Amino acid sequence: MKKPQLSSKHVPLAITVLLFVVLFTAGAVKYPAFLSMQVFFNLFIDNAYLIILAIGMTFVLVIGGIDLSVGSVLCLVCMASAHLVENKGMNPYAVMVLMVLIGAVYGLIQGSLIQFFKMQPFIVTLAGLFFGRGAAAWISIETINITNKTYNDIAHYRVHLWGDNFISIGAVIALVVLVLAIYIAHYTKFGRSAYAIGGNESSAMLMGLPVARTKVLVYTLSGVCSALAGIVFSFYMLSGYSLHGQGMELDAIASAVIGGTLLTGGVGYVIGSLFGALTQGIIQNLIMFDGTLNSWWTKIVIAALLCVFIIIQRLLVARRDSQKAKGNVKTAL
Amino acid sequence: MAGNEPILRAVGISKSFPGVKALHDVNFTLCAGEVHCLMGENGAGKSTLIKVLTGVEKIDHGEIYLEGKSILPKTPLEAQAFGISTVYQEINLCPNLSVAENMFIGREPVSGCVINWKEINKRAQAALSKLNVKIDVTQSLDTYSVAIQQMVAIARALDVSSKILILDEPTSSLDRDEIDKLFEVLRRLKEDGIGIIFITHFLDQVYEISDRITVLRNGELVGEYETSELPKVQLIAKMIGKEFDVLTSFNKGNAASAKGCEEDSLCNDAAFIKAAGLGRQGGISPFDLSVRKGEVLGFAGLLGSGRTETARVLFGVDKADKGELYIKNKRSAVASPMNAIKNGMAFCPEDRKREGIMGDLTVKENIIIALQAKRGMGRCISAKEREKLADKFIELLSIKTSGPDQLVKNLSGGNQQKVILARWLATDPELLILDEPTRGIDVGTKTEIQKLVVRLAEEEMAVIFISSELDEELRTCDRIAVFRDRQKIAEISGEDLNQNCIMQTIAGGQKHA
Amino acid sequence: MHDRLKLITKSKLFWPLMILVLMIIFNIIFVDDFLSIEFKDGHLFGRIIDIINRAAPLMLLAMGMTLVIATGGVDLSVGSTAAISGALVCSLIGGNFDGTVQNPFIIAIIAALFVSILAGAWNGFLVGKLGIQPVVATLILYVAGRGIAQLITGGQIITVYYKPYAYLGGFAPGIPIPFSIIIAAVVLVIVLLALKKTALGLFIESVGVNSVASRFTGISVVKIKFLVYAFSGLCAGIAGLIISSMIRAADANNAGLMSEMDAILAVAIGGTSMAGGRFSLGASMIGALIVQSITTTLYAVGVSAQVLPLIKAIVVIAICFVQSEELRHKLSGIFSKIGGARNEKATVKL
Amino acid sequence: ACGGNAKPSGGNEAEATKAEVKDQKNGSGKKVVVGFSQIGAESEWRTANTKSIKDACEEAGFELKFSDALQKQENQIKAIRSFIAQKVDYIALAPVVETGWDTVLKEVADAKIPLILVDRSVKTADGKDDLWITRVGENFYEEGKNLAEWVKNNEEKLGFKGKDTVNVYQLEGTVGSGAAIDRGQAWVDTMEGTKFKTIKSQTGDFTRAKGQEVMESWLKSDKGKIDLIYAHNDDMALGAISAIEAAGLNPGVDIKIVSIDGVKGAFEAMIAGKLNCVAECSPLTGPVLVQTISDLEAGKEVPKLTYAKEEVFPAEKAAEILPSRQY
Ligand SMILES: Nc1ncnc2c1ncn2[C@@H]1O[C@H](COP(=O)(O)OP(=O)(O)OP(=O)(O)O)[C@@H](O)[C@H]1O
Ligand SMILES: Nc1ncnc2c1ncn2[C@@H]1O[C@H](COP(=O)(O)OP(=O)(O)OP(=O)(O)O)[C@@H](O)[C@H]1O
Ligand SMILES: [Mg+2]
Ligand SMILES: [Mg+2]
Repeated sequence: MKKPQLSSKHVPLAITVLLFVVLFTAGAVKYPAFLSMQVFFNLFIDNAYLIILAIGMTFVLVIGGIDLSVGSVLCLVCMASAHLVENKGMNPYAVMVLMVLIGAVYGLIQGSLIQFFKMQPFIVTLAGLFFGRGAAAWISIETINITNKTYNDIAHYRVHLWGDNFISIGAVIALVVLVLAIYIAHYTKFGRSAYAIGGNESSAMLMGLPVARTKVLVYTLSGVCSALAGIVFSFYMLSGYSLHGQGMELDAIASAVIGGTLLTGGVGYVIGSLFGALTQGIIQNLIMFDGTLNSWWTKIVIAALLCVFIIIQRLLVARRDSQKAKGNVKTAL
Repeated sequence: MAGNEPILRAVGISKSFPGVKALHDVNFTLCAGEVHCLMGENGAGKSTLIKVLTGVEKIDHGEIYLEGKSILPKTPLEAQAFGISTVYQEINLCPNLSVAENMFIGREPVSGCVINWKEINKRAQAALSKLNVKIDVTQSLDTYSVAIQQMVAIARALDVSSKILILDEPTSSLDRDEIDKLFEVLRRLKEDGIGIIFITHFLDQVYEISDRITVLRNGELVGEYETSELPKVQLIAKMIGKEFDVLTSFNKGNAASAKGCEEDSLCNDAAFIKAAGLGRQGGISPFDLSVRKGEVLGFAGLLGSGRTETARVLFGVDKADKGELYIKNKRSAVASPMNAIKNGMAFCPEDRKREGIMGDLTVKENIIIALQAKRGMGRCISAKEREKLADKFIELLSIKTSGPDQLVKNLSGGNQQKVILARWLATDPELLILDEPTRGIDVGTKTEIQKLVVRLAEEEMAVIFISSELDEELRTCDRIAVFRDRQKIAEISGEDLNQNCIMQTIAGGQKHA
Repeated sequence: MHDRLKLITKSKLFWPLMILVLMIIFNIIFVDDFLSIEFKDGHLFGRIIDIINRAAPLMLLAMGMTLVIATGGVDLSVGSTAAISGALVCSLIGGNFDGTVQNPFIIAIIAALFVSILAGAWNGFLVGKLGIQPVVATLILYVAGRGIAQLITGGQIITVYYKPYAYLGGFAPGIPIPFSIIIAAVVLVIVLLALKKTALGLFIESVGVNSVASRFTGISVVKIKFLVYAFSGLCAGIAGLIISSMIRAADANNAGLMSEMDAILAVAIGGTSMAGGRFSLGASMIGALIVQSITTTLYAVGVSAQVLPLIKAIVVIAICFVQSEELRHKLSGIFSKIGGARNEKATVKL
Repeated sequence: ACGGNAKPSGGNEAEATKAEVKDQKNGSGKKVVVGFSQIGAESEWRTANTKSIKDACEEAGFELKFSDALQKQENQIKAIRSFIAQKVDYIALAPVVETGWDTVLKEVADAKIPLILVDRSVKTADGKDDLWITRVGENFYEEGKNLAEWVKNNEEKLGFKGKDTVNVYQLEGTVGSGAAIDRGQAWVDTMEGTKFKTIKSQTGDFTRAKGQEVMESWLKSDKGKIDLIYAHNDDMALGAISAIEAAGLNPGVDIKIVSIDGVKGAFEAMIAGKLNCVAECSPLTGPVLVQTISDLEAGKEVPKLTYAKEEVFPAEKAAEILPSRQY
């Protein structure tokens, strides 16, 4: 995306996109119905929340952190909005704004614990994971159905594209978040500081970057993304339930990593995370179109495809690195 | 020479770390338009003073005045805002960002509300070309060598600089050309009235560039001197606290090289290690090389000429894809460092932060770890033996530490280097490869290390000594292999072993070196 | 005296132990008969015994996890591996109603442990050899593991009626304390001995601190990583045996569910950094006991299981707080300099 | 589910749109394609359910597109979207939860694909049930009621004859699940005013391990008070049995146990005398589903709700029935 640099750094991303296209083509060859525009758009509709989570996660991973709480924040937001809209009769839009605020505060607290008390991100956000789920269960252990008209209207609204094709409001939100995130990551000082921190935190500090502020803000951003994803998810499911989004943090991390983000920090692409999420979606889709797999084979095949994907990506990147070493011998001085 | 009004004044600065008093009641004054050298042995507290001045470390006691106003920067960001820009010891940039971005991050030019990448790249290119560095600034920093990274760090600081420029050992991995260029720029800045603090262990550079010198010893101020009034020998005396005669104390000269360097190195049967056509695609072109026991072989060449690559291939860090390697006349495939160590080799790498120290382990553990690896996992070195080894080497190399159980990351840069050296000496190797072992090491210890190398050679160890300082090589080596463009181009020994000849060879006899 | 006190509070074990003591005190006050231990049918019976018994699998998982985390990795697949191991051993012993076995017990155990080691080795291969990031590498088996376990059991919950099988996770005849804790203790002792008698511990820490430098010093980073993941697999396998033996059945779907998170939690409470490096097995064991006693306490005081995560979260954060050097710094800063400026310490190592 | 609130209102309402649906499909005479979105394979019961449907479809010559949702609703929604994209003839759905299906079911309706619910029911926002044609399932409420009735009627056999009150401890299913709600409610309704008093209720998440852990805790805190365990499924009962044995008591004798489902393990426990009674919850809905689809294909009317046949099995019948069990 960053125009001046279509350099070797983007190769892992290119590989992901390529593999995605290969998977899609394979699906299209095997199942003719696969090759419809709507199947492609469904990927966005069905994975909108995951895309948003993965985007937030990308920023966290870029600074070398991790956020395990995203799935349960999503769940908490779903549950809280269902509760507020249904049982308390609050205005839906006010609820949505409130949810984004809750997400922000959630992230802010986690970020502050990590930054100012030097706690480990893994542990703090693991506690955040437990907390969110516990809080959701505390609001209600039973499912709360969202019958509110506004929510239902938004959920059923179809943004028509050409032909019969359409996407949902959730998908639109995801795309807007995507564009914003690309802008933040590559064209703002905040975004670049995040990358610098991931590259080398003490260097970033010595270069005079606002390390503490950036780190806390990144966790806040992730909290906001989780809340947005939660709102999108509540459109998608029209209910709050304390087991919603279980294990989704790992899906989000997997999306980011498949998209070329390194957990060690400093390297990551928002657009890659989009493809990471879509790749997982397409793997699921392939399995559904096949429709013959046993329950357990479903799990095994998902994992195997994921594995193949990750290994191919890894090998291609490794090869690229060694080739770079071979070809890139230019004397500088 | 100097003597403008003071721009920065630090009064009564004290700073302690657990177990160490790094600075004690130190005064320091920097004037506008001067280059002020900060001198002292490893661990004297130079870097700590810089860190305290720029808000990296919290100050215990003391005050800092900038242009007469009391300031107390709490973060480097604040220091930057006060107009102090700094290049810290070791390169502190972000390897994952592009060269251009590293230079402008934190102060990117913005047009509208987006960062103007075109502008950044253009300005970065311009700033680097002032230092004679012509590279693709859009590539990420980690694709370049240490030297270039150092140049980038300097270029960044120069570009940021407004009132004060601080350089902590900026020249440790630069070669002559680059240093000249840097000094040229520094002189220009000086004329513009900028105050410059300069830390280095190269005495020649001190006398070449500086106006005044402040000497620290063991965290205390020894004094402040006009450079022109302080002879070199006295400066050293002040640094180490006793009389010391560098130039006469040690000079190996060419005496030892009479040991038959004339022989064809390839058919040398006494060779400990012999490489025939060894090479690695993209790393180093095939080369022949042999090192005998009791011989010091130097590698000379410009930056990126392939010296480190050669060492890495010999040690099995990178796998050779061509040629053969003989150890004690037996063909052996050195496929990994472990393999090499088992074959009696040791390799003290050039990038100590990344490839050398294990920051969170103690000095003791860092010293014994290679020996332990050599013995294998099963044969554990006993606690007593560990203690003994650690004490021995702390003493031998005079490593400044509060004890063998101090974490290595808390040592000063030079002392970390010594720990790594100790690590390898502990393995009692037959071939010791030293890649820039004296980088960031003070004069006294530097000489000690050179002496040590010679002594080790006398004790029948084979040594490969890589250094960017030619006179250091000349002083210690029996033979010098010259590299250029990732190719071994010559081997010099005997009569020809002098500065001139080597420079000529490096330059390829064409242009000036 | 003061110095000694300082030394004690500095020890890695101190804070985890304090928390455990606190939990016990809480239990003594709020849970009836918490301390009472009876002697029934030749073995001990009581709440404390329950906690220890149930903590045994978690302790085993935490042992493997500690070493993995010390190398700077993490193993998300332990729960799945435990499920595989349980599934395999049950299907090999078979669900014969008359209590006979289809294959010898010992063969079944060996096979299950072998497969668990294999699973760990696979993780080790991905992480060590291919250089895939640990979270993702182990995620693969995390997803696939339960599928594999179900494949083995054919989607059934195989109930084992073979008597000795129940010993593993319960009581063996003639031994008054739970057999599971004996297993855990034996494994722990073996590991501690291995760490003490060989340089393994040092190598693991050095890989965790700086793997590049470790390679340069001749440590086979790949081998060490491979080893710790394989060991983690083995631990998960043993834990799987105990878990399935407790219910005398292979529940491929639920055996060891979420236990990877509990194991990580235990390690973290023990104070081992997720970034790798220094580790303490003892502290992780105490961490495991803490995590288990939170759960057991909640059941005992009758709190709904749904808010369990909430309580866990609060306890974890509280523990992190008391262990936080930074907090102590800040507090002492506030006390010594009341009204003093915000002292944000920038710890930067150059 | 079909618990107290959503009682089936008679099973024979006609479906108006059915006829035209059928016309579109049967033109070419090709294989009938059925898309089936299953919850997962979280229990033995579930795998038996899956197997039943697969086998029945195969026998009937339908092409089955099977999709396992791994216990996640979002996966089921995705599966349904993909069925729409694949233009299957019928969609069968075993919903993991009751709510949140409106959007996707409307898409199904728009695509004019008849939808059949399997197992549990669905609640829509407007409370209408016109988004699906029929439901083939089991009746959780009825199961709980049958079991409670059996307990009430067999006091003597259970040895509660002389007692003034019987202390019941309830092992609940996953909190909030339809099965747990209905089975719990049925017990409360049936036992109202009798001497059976529920003392404690704790969730065991439908799993053996949790059931065991909860039981262990009760055995310490309520020593000697426990008369009867009512477990919402067999797995929790089996877990409780091992906890009771570990405490040195005789399950089924010292503490009576009843549960719901009727998996193999439960029958074996009954034969061993450790479990007193099981109310069946039949997973064998495959044939019913196939029958329904065939009826629709033939243009026949189908009832809005069909239940699988379910019975109550006391311990003494276990041995004779076990060999004939399919799961
Ligand atoms: N973070 C720290 N914790 C503990 N001790 C420290 C820390 N930083 C520096 N020290 C100690 O302070 C003393 C001064 O170190 P400093 O880095 O200032 O030395 P230096 O003069 O820059 O040496 P060199 O030339 O080797 O870089 C050393 O003894 C060092 O061990
Ligand atoms: N001009 C360059 N452009 C890109 N990479 C370079 C360049 N010069 C060196 N490198 C990289 O830096 C590393 C060190 O290079 P090399 O081993 O050739 O240096 P050297 O001769 O040891 O010199 P020095 O250690 O003084 O930098 C190599 O891995 C090489 O890939
Ligand atoms: Mg220094
Ligand atoms: Mg070099």
